[in-house]
Amino acid sequence: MIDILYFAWVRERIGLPKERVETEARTVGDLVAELSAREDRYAAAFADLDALRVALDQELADFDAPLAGVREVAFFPPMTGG
Amino acid sequence: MIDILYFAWVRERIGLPKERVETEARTVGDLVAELSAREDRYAAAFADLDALRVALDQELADFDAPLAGVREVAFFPPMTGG
Amino acid sequence: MTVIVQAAPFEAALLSGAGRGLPGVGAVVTFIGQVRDTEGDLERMEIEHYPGMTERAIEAMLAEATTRWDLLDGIVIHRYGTLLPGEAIMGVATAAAHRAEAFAAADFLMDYLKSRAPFWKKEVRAGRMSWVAAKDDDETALRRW
Amino acid sequence: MTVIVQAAPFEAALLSGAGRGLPGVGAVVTFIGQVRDTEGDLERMEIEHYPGMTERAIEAMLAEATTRWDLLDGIVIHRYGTLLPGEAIMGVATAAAHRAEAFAAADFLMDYLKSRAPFWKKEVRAGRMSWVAAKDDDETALRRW
Repeated sequence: MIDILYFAWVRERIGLPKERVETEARTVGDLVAELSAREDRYAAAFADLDALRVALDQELADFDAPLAGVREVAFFPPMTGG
Repeated sequence: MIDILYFAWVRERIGLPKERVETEARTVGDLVAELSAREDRYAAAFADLDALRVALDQELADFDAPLAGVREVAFFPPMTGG
Repeated sequence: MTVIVQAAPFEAALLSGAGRGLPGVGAVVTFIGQVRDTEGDLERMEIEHYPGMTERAIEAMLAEATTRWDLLDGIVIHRYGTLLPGEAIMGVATAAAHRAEAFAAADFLMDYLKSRAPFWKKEVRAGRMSWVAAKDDDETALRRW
Repeated sequence: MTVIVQAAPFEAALLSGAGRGLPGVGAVVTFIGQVRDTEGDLERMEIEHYPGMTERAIEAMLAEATTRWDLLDGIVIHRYGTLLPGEAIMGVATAAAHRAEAFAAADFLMDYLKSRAPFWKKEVRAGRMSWVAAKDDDETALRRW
């Protein structure tokens, strides 16, 4: 089981801030493909990966990073702090 | 008549903060020569002009600047503000 | 070193107190970023963040800045939630022996907060909401360091 | 724009208030320089200045910074007289639309205050007085601008 968090317009597009999923995905990319196949709102949110960032257990990561041992995945647009 | 002000170690070396002098000096350099000729303490203070700065009517100037119309001359070491 | 992430407004005095009482401090730089209303139609700003990751990310930046510029103290405050025009969004303070270090560290922290701290800004203008887009410049700025 | 030259201590709040109430302000940078006692033997610092020229020189720097970086507000406070270790010597605040301008203007003002504002510092250590020498670096720093 893995927790998936969504922020900003990713959260709005998918329609929820957080969900727990059962997945066999080996990498972030695999997980994205799995979610996108589920429903249009996921496909829409993940349509342009260049516009997205991902964090694994609260550390920024790449889309080809492995998910082994990861408990929390977060998807969000580029940050606009400061 | 011209007011001459001294600051920091120039003031200490010459022994006074301010004096009013009658002078025919055409440039700052001339004035320095005139003062240096007066007494040792002036000669000591003006020994190394590279270590000195001059302001004419409260604006930084060069040692070859003309004194015509100037009412206040100030001699001091490089500034250490901030 | 202090990291504060809160919804409530903060006092600027919290920042200017950086390094207080430490004898080696010769320079304290503070930065405050506030909500601008350039077009005259901004109703409010809504800031979302990623609790947990936010604090971790900022702590990592502060640790990095501390090492690189020998900071004697560093403070980062960042708000989330609803902010009105003129309100302070965030603040940074750096205390070091010398000016150059304090300035560089504050500048570095700001660059990193802009694009490595998980905050997202949304603007509400005339009742319409829109997410603030990240600037390419923000990403380029990181390459300075 | 505000220039304050005084013997008395000042409140940091005076600086962080730069640009308050101006809707275009997005960034406020403050700098405070304070007396350091690195060797542990500094009794006090004595700062002499040139009344009249000091204010003129600082006003000219602020005017220059305002033009070059589109400052919306700028404040310079500089003390003279006797200062103890840990006390604030001077402060600068700049308010601008954007961060880069506020940072650059504050940095510029500091460089100019160091070698173009008529202040002279004297240190008293173990009862012995010595004038602080200007650094070649300070002069070099001006060429950045």
